[in-house]
Amino acid sequence: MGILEVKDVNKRFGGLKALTDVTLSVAENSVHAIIGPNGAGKSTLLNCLVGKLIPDTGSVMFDGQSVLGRKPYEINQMGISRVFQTPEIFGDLTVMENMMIPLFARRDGVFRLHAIESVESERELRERAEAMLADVNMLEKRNMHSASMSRGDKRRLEMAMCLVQEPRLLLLDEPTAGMARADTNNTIDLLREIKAKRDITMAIIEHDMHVVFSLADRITVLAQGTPLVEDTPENIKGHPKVQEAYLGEHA
Amino acid sequence: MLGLGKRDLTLFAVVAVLALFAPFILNPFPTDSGLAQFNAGYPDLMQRFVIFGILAIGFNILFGLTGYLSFGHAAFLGVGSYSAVWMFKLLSMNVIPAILLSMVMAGLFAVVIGYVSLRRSGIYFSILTLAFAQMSYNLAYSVLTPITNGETGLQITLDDPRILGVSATADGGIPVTNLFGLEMRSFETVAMGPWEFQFSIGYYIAAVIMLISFYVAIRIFRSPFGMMLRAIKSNQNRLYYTGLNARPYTLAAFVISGMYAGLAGGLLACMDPLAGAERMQWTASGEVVLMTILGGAGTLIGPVLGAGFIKYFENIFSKINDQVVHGWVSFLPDGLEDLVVGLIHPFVGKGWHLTLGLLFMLIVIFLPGGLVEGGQRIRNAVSNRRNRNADAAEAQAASQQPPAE
Amino acid sequence: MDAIILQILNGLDKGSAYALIALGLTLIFGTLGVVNFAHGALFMIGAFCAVTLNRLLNLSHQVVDETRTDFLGNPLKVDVPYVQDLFGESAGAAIIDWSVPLAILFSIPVMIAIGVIMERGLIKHFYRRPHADQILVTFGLAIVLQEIIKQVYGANPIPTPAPDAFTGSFDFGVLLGFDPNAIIYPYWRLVYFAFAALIIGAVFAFLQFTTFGMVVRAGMADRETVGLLGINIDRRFTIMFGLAAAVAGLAGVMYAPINSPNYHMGMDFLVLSFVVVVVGGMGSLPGAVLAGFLLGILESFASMNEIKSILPGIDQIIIYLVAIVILLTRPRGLMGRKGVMED
Amino acid sequence: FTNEPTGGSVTLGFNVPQTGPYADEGADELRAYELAVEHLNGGGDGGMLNTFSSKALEGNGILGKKVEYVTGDTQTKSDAARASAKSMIEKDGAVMITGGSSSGVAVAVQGLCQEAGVIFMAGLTHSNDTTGKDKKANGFRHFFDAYMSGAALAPVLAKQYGEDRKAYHLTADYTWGWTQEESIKAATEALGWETVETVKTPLAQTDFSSYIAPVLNSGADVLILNHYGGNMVNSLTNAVQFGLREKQVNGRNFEIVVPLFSRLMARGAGENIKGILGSTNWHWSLSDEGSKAFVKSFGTKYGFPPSQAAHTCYVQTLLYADAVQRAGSFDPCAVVEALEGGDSSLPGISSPANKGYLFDGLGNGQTLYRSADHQCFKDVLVVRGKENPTSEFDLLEVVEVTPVSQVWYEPDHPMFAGGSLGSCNPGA
Amino acid sequence: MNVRPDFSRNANQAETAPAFLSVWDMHSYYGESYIVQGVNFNVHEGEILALLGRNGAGKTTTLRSIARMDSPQVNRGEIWLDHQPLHKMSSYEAAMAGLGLVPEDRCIIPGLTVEENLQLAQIAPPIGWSIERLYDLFPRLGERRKQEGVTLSGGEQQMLAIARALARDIKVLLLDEPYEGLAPVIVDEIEKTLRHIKEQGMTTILVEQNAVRALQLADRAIILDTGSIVFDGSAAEVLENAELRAEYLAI
Ligand SMILES: Nc1ncnc2c1ncn2[C@@H]1O[C@H](COP(=O)(O)OP(=O)(O)OP(=O)(O)O)[C@@H](O)[C@H]1O
Ligand SMILES: Nc1ncnc2c1ncn2[C@@H]1O[C@H](COP(=O)(O)OP(=O)(O)OP(=O)(O)O)[C@@H](O)[C@H]1O
Ligand SMILES: [Mg+2]
Ligand SMILES: [Mg+2]
Repeated sequence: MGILEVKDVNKRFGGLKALTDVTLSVAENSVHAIIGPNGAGKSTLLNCLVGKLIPDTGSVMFDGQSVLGRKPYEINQMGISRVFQTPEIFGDLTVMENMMIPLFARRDGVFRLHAIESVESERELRERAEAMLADVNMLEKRNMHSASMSRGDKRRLEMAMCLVQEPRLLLLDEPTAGMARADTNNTIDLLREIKAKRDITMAIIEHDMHVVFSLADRITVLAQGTPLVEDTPENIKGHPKVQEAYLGEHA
Repeated sequence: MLGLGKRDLTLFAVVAVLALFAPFILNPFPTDSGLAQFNAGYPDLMQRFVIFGILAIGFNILFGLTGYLSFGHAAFLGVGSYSAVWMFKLLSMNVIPAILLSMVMAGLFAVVIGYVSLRRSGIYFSILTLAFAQMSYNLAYSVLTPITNGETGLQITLDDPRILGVSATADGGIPVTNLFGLEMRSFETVAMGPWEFQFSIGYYIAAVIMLISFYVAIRIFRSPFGMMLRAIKSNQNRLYYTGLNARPYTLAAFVISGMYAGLAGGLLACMDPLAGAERMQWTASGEVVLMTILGGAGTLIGPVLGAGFIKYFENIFSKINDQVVHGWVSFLPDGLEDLVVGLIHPFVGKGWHLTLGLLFMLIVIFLPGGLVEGGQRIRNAVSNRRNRNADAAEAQAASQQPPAE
Repeated sequence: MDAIILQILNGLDKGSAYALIALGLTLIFGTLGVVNFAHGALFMIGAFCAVTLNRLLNLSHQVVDETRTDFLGNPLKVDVPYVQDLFGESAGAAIIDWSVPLAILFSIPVMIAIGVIMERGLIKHFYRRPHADQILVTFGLAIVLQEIIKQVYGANPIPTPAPDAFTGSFDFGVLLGFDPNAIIYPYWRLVYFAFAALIIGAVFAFLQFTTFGMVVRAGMADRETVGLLGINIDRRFTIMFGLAAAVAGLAGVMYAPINSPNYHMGMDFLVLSFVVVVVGGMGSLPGAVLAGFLLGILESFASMNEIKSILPGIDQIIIYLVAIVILLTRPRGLMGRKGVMED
Repeated sequence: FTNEPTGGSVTLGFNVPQTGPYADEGADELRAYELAVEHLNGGGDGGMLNTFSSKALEGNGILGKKVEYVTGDTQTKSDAARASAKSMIEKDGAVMITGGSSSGVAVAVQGLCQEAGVIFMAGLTHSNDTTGKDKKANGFRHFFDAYMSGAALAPVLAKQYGEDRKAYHLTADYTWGWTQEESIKAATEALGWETVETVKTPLAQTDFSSYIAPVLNSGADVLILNHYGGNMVNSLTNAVQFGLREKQVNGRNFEIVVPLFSRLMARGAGENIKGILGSTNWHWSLSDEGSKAFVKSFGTKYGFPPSQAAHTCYVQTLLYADAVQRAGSFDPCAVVEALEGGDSSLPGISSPANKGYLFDGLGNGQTLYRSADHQCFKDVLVVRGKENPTSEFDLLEVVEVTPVSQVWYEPDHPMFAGGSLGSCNPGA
Repeated sequence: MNVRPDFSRNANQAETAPAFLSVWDMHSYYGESYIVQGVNFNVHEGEILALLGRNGAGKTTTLRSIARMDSPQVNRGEIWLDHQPLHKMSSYEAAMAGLGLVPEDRCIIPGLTVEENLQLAQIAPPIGWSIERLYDLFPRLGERRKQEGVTLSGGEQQMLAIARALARDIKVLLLDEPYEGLAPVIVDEIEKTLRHIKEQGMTTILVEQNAVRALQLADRAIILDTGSIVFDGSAAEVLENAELRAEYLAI
């Protein structure tokens, strides 16, 4: 029984069947990669997990509780964080402030009006944010206006914002797309390190096979909205159907 | 100190000093000079400066931080005023209960209007707030006349009950708004040479309340709550996936700023116990928006400057008539004098709107950050010059020093 | 029954005014995303085009009439318009009589010029500025335009009658089999309705059957990218502005006989037209027109005594009430597009 | 007392609408004020100072002090008007405030002046409340009121249109509109008219079609428009557009009545005003000596005849100056006493309230400033839109001058009950 | 800067053929921040130039400067495309002069369908590939022609962005990370397309994080670091020079 159980999920957009009977189980403390051709429904699946979309049918259980019908912020409070395919950050805020918001969110849970306290007094939170920034090599950029960073940096920031919440399940939608090789490698190391340090489950969507094969414990291949195969990385690499539909000659 | 950072503390101190010495600062011209027309240091206008300052500070908490542009804030101003006047009519002429009631009532209104309007964002939100305010205004002007006294505005009269006070003073007059006996409207005129300065109780009470409001606003801006509000403005989507429901925060900001508006409305009534329906009209809401943008939305001091700017023009420029202009330029030869008066004429007196409109345009074109940006540019220019001087001095000093090696 | 038909007629007519004003506004506000507080002023200037033409046609020289005296007891000077000298008395009088329809021709170039100058000189710099800045600058502009008109024409309303042929009213009731006088309707309002329909149709056709509308929409959503595709979006925005100004102006010209133009008539319509555009849904032309008619008809019904006696004051708030209900039940107004000014 | 003039001059505050719909009216008021100041200081031809029955003023200012003035903008909003008046009192030291072009503003500013301890000489305000439930000891009104309009108009209406008419009222939905409707309704019903329907129209309304369309069908044969200013222009224009005046109802011509006329606004209605009956406080075509003198000096200075607003404002200034002169002091309480006048009374009216300050020569014949409520009583003009105007100013013709005895009412008349003057307040 | 002489310019065709696109001493700013600090390079007709560098090196800024976007501001320098002075043009004029940019965040226009996005590209002259031909190249787009462009999957959006550039008859194609978010098979597909259009004479600048892939395709390469060119030479040279790769590309 995995920490995340997706059962028979279907999702249509008008005439288009984006997801058809998707069933998926992610084991606790594993890294589960979801790969597949463009438009296979990977991001759609993720959207169903975080409450952005509601599946037409099927169930999604996280840690024994259904996430369906919950608001995105409630789902996040259950311990699911998500990194988006195009970076979603607070562009008007500095990097450090970007880091503080997720920490406040964790501390306050529901609404709390701390209008008169000052941010400066939140020493403990600041330290955690700085430690996380150091982990993603962004400490020296902490006072930068986040909108004016290059895209690779935005991605790293977003990842740091998710990680600092210490989620139990981290969903990553192409986390290294557009990242320089060096940073991609750093990211792989970082994710490994985090996994080693604490209990965390990750579901990752990636087109960069280097990342997938370095991280994943299991891989699901999605094609045209249905899981094609699910297996270990080694087996996937050699799988002829995957070769043909997805990896192409460069695998 | 006071839980403020150094820069904020300086800002606060500057504002406090300005507020304290406003009667001097706003009266720079001797009473009998031609320029005395530009003096703004009389109680009513000074009170307006600080009261509309409060209104704009509050509005900025909503708009400057969350980006939600309410076009119905005047409704809270009006509710505040009506509540305060009713308090004067029913309870007593002491301003404390009046102010409290106006904040509470405005807060309640804000909860209802905010709860409904915040279901939408962007322009849809603006129009919802506008619709609520316009409904309030239209009803206050007509159907609700028993409560609001319609067109004339709610006034205190000799036959109000005033349970804790007197209906009429001993000499048959209407009692005066006061703070435990300190009359709001009483003021002291101090003459110093050709200058005259007026110190009014009402102004100082309003100024102290403004300083408190300003202080609270600084704290809100610098707090986690304020940061959260800025995050809402920046990217609500991200906020949702970060585990925060934006709605309670925006609603809180809306209610806080509504209560600021209620406070301002209440204070207006304390200074001059009349509440007119026009206070709720969309033009009044628009005025708050203009004040805030003009001064610099999202900055701490900007809205106060913007409020002062608009109120100054409304009260000073509208009073400059041809006779006054003639007075200024009477030293010119006759033909020239008429020409100059003719040139100035369209922009003053009944043309004060024209000047205001032109200034709106000029400021927003040349100072995209509002008046605050103007201030910053001046400061930069000054400090650049100073730096340059300092640099020059340093270079000179260095050239006089023989190199060590 | 006749009362209801009457109010529907009224509503259609009111609605056509709202729709026409909202149409112009939605071209700038709904489509270009510029919060244009000067739109009311454009409408007002349109009406003053009619006034101006009327004045121009009435340019006169004075003839002294010794038989009569003026208020100070001096011999009365009687104005004789030059057109009467030029075309003879009756033809001249007819030309003056027809000044409002003639003003349509006069106003189109004037309004387009105003729109283009306004866009090139001012608004151009504000597309990428925050909406708040747009509000400030266009509001300032509105005040300035208004004050200029006030300095020239004064604050009082200026009567600008329709041609004699269109004064008076038409008895619909008789057509439909009701008693005479049951449903009467002024000719000029029928003209206004037809005119509005014509303009609305023309604008729709222009935007629907050309790529212009699509390009402008795209340009508003992402100027940069549209530029990358070789499209000079600035020029199209300018054209759009000229078009919107012309629509606003025409709405104003034709409105002049209905209510005598005054310098603040634009402000009176401003809030209402914003409400109409938003209720119709941002970015939707049909939405704006539909909302205009809907609110016009509802407003007419709310002014019926039968309804007012049940809900006193309902006619004061009906528009706002309906706006609130619609915006709460339909997130983007009647037919709004996603993402247009939602943040 | 507040703002006692100490130097060689005295400052008056002219608080008129300079922006907004009544700006032209305000401008005309301001012209009249400037003219009055000129005359008080001995300039010009002296205008109505020459015809005024009181000869206290000598053309050397007031009590020998040169008259100066400040102006302000009421914006026709009670808030703004009060702010403007306050600045005149606090900053400029005005001892008297005058002006205004609407009742809301008049009542609000009157209240302020009472509290601040200066005299308020109302400008154009027509609501019964100004000297009714909202009357103040420091406030005075020369202009007539809605009751008088009704009382003056009703007999003329009955005479012209018959005594069994059915009236339909459209009324601006705010205080002035209501008192106007109440007054005219009472007056016409007393003569046998029937009121078919009274409909309130929103203040912000610009298009009255939906209110006018049902009129013909209601069985009414007279439409009474209790509107003023822009409302009046628009509703009248709309009514004429709907062809109401060409219709026959109950076998008679359909008629429209506008109880309160203003020439300035009538101009906005253009042709539509022709033949419409209404009432007015004063009109420049009057041929008494006072009116002639005023029209002459105003017309010579500005090139066109004065409006009724200008007239009332001019007269109020003179009356104030005269009162100060007679009282020998600027003290508001002394001025109030001088304006309340003592025991002179209008001839031909037997009423204990017929007491106050009686004067003549200011354009409306013998006029009483009644001490009981500070309201002027004088003849009221019933006018009609002129069919063949000779100029853009010649829009109205006087149909009848209703004698003051017909428009007289007691101070405790129900339409005016509820307030009290209180005592005069000299301020600090 | 002192690195530069070490990788002196390779003298093959570069010296002989006249430059088709040349960038001369270009300096670009975002407001106050000085990003591109005087770059010089030439691209020859029919050549594929790889523009490489770490995140934040200024690659995107360089492309945007060439495309004459409103930001960054180019304060100094000249850009010539086929004897036309791009530096004197605004972005739409540059586009009409034959420049095509596939921007890094794809910039699919919201509110427009896939087909409208393509039609938009064909409003201003010169018109390139027909829409049908583009659908043949990317069948997925053909299937989704009535769908709103921004609801496409990440990879589909990338295809649309490339198709949109080809819909215009351009002389130079600027590609900012075109492979990002694409499945390996599609990457192969696009690479083939690029080869194909190169054969037809298209000149291309390719910005890509996957340096190896880019270098295999490119004729020549430029490496940017903090806004300056640190290497300009043949692609093969970079592949061979391990030191260079390690220092600037981390591969
Ligand atoms: N809101 C929507 N409306 C209509 N179709 C949609 C919508 N969102 C996604 N789709 C379609 O659903 C399919 C699956 O999209 P999804 O974004 O999940 O793909 P993906 O697997 O993440 O692809 P990629 O790797 O390219 O990002 C796509 O074909 C897409 O066009
Ligand atoms: N709008 C902006 N305002 C200010 N600075 C910016 C802006 N956009 C980018 N920058 C800065 O310019 C520098 C270069 O950015 P650029 O986007 O050109 O890098 P890049 O080489 O394309 O990186 P990546 O591979 O991450 O896309 C970065 O340091 C970035 O912070
Ligand atoms: Mg995806
Ligand atoms: Mg880049």
